[in-house]
Amino acid sequence: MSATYTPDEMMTVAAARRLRNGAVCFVGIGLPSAACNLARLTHAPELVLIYESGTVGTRPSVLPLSIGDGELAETARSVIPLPEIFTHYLQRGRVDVGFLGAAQIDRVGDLNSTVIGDYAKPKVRLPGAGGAPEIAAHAKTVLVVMKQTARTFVEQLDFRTSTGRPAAVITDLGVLEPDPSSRELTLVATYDGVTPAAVRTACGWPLRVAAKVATIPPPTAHELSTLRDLHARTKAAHAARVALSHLPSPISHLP
Amino acid sequence: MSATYTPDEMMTVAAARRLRNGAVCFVGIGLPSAACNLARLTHAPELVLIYESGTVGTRPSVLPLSIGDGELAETARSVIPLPEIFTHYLQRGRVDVGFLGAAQIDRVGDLNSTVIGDYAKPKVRLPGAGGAPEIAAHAKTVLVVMKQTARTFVEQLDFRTSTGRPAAVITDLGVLEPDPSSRELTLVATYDGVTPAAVRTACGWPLRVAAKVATIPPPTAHELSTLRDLHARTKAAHAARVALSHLPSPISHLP
Amino acid sequence: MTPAFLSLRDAMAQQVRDGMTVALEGFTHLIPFAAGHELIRQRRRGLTLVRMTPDLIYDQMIGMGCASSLTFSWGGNPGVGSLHRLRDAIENGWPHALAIDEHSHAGMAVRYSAGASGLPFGMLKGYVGTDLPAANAARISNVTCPFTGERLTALPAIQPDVTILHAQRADREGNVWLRGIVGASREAAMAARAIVVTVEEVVGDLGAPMNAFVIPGWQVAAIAHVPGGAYPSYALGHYARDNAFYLAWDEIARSRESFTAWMGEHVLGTTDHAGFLRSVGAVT
Amino acid sequence: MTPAFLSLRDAMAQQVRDGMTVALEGFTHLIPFAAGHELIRQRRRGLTLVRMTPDLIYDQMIGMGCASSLTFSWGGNPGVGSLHRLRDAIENGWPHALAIDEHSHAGMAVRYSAGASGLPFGMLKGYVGTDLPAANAARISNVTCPFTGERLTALPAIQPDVTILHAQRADREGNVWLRGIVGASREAAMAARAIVVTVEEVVGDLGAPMNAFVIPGWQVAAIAHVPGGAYPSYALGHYARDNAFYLAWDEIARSRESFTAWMGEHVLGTTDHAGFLRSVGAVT
Repeated sequence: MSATYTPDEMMTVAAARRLRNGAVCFVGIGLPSAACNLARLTHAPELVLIYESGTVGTRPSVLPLSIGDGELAETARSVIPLPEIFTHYLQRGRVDVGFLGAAQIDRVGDLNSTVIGDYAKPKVRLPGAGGAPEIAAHAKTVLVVMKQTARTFVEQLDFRTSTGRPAAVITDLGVLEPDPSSRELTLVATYDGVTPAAVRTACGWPLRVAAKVATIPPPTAHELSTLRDLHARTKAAHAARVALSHLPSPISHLP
Repeated sequence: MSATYTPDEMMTVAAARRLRNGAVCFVGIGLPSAACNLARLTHAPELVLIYESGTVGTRPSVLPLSIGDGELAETARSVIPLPEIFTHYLQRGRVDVGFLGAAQIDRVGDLNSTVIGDYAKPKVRLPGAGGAPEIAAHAKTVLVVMKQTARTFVEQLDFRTSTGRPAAVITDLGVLEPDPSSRELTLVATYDGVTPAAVRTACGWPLRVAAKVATIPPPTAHELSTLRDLHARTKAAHAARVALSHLPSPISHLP
Repeated sequence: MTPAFLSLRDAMAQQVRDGMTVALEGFTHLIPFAAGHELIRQRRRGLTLVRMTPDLIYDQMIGMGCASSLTFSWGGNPGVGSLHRLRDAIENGWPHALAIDEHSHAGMAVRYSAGASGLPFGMLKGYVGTDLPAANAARISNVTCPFTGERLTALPAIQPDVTILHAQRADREGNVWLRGIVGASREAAMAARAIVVTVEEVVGDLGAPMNAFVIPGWQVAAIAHVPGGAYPSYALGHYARDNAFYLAWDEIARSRESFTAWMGEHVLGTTDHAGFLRSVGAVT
Repeated sequence: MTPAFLSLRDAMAQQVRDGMTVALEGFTHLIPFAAGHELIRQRRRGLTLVRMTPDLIYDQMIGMGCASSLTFSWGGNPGVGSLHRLRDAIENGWPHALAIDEHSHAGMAVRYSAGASGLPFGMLKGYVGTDLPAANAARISNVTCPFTGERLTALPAIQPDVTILHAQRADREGNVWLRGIVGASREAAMAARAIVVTVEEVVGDLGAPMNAFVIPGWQVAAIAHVPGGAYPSYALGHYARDNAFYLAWDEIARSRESFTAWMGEHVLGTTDHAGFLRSVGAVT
């Protein structure tokens, strides 16, 4: 039925399936943006996408490279000042789903996107918090999407950028959800052909495995072609250099 | 030279003359609005008028009855949310002149526009604070315009709505300014034909009189005709009843 | 999802119940008169009414006994004088006692903004040296800046159960566009648990320019199509403020008798807003 | 009064001095690249640079030694990866040490909004349970709501000496219209002691619709007419973001040598923004 697909594609599809039609999503750049737009283009046409740049209810035809591409403004229902995105929407509790990624995650789902090493003298300085801490704190449901390796799923974060207690962590191997009582992330589902043992190997702490681990169905042909079309359109759009035609001469002294 | 004029007209003209061209004025309805627009139409064409409704840099051709008439929006440089008028403009210190009136004023220029009598069981309930307390607190210069009587210029306010320490109080009899050391309002100028004794009679406290009391020149013909034209246009505009023509039928159930 | 498109009667009956905190906002412009009249017809009682400027609409609702409490910052008839029914309620308790929660405009803006932002309170440099804090001690307090030591006035957030707005236009998805003077309408709406809007027109394509004041449909609980719904206030681009009516109201509302007779004839005596508009001669 | 219309060189020389706190704002859109390049050409030193997203423009200014301190909330090349010059400054102190004042986006928005409002601090529900407060203890504190007892995070206001924006259009009175994604530009501008704007075009009639984001001319200190002034960021309605350039920057900025060579050729080696645009092939 479905063609061959990559783990990245499977992860994006699994994340997209989590979004119910009509939900209000606060979307980060990268995997979250791909997952949200895939959902919108497949089973959830009325998904409401909010990007922190101030675009509300946007419907981009290509994925934005930055979180403030013109495509987002031109296809939005409303373009508002950024502070209101964080106050009137996020902090006021008007966002259903917040989507996050990170450089490191720990066993309760706290996230690091700030530094590797010591904050004052970092080995690797990462971009930092952005919208993450407040998305994690205020979205009704927090989902994390990130590739799983023993280096990124760590026993101890180098820096706690966000504390979100996600409802699910969707990786390129399967899905972790918090244990109902301990809140510790637990493997609850894997993809076709991935064993729980393989998932445990790609984790920096002794990953708990649920009594019953589900298998997530592979991407459908429709999901896969929609995602690939989206990525192809996006790649073509971002490769084009911009030329400023007919640039007028500056005027130095006017009135 | 100039025609006969009323004390109200003299007061408005005297207030208008206080405004330098280019000043940013926060304007209240009534006498302040008349004075500011008279100034704009005579010696101060670049006066910037801000009304608390959110209209910035407005140039009405008739005086608004309310502080949010359509005329203000349609002739404004910018129409912004009301909260920003109070935060980004007034509280941030971007307003040069604030113009206030009141029901009562005391000898240091504090104002009452809230109640006559006891707050909990008032004899007369007045409209209340509106924008006054913050105009009084944050405008670089505060001017008060109000008719002077022994009943309104009082020894003791019934309620302190605003504490503004005005730079001048322009009345229908003359101008009071604070004494440089005691800050007590002192008569510094009268209009043509008004004696300091007459001004003292129309004051509820023993009004101090400056060593030298100036006489304010009467309205020029140009000031007077401009003000009267403005009032005539305004009266005609406000007298017209509004009819809603071609009102469509309500639609009950749509999509 | 798309809000419910309802008749004004159904929208008010469904969304507003006795005892609620309700804000009918709109600063001089876009005051939702039709919605207020419908609440009077439905004999709502015990409402906490919130508005910066009570204006004629709350003068009418208070005089008709809908309100037990009023939160406000300037209670006059703009450019005319007193709101006689508001005065009668405060001065004489007619038709019954009215509790008041009084602030300045800046203070109300701060309270709505805090509510819209999901914060428990907001702050301003203001009220200092005035009698406002003593008059409303339960709702005016202080905080100290932890960086500068400066003392600021703190005010509790307002989060109405329902905020009702009038707007020029909605599209069929329920997105609402307000154009012109908006006052604190956006903040009052974002602060509310439910947003209800009456509109001049419903169109296929909203046509709002980039950065317009648009309330997304998925945040709106109900929309009623009520042409002329702001009259005698105004809707920029549709009809002007009936300043002559505001001037005439002074006489109508001055006595309990003339007020009651007028409300009986024009509001209780009509079944909907179109009937009201015909009754007062605003449409022919 | 009407702001001064100056050349970009004169505007920067007149308004920005060594040691100042300067915010070149614009969230992805309308980033004032031309102004930043001119500050590099004028060899400004010791600046405290403020921006939510440092982006390529601060990567360049930091790498060229203009900054002693950076206030920010997300320091990556959006959708691409690291800002290598920012990393080199923080990780290795090249070309010299860079102090950082780090927040979240919500925190920066609060700080600008407080500055724009004339308040000494702002607050949010945020940072709780994270390592941000410990990392930046001097600028992250708490206040307690006097009504509910709730504890909130408090952040000091930002009031830049100069905020520099790029906009699509000014009129001859100096009124400036920003259209599209505005980020926290308005708040950064209203917070500033001086506002300087570069614009794509200067026209007789601004033509902005009601409720557009317009900065009145009397608040603006200086305006420079700089077509293409946001490139490689973008100006909605004029030109798109050069995403290919953002992708290419990753390689250019990766080493000190290639960065220095590139800046030497395209920024220091050109006398103005038109020269820069020709030099990088953005105009032909």
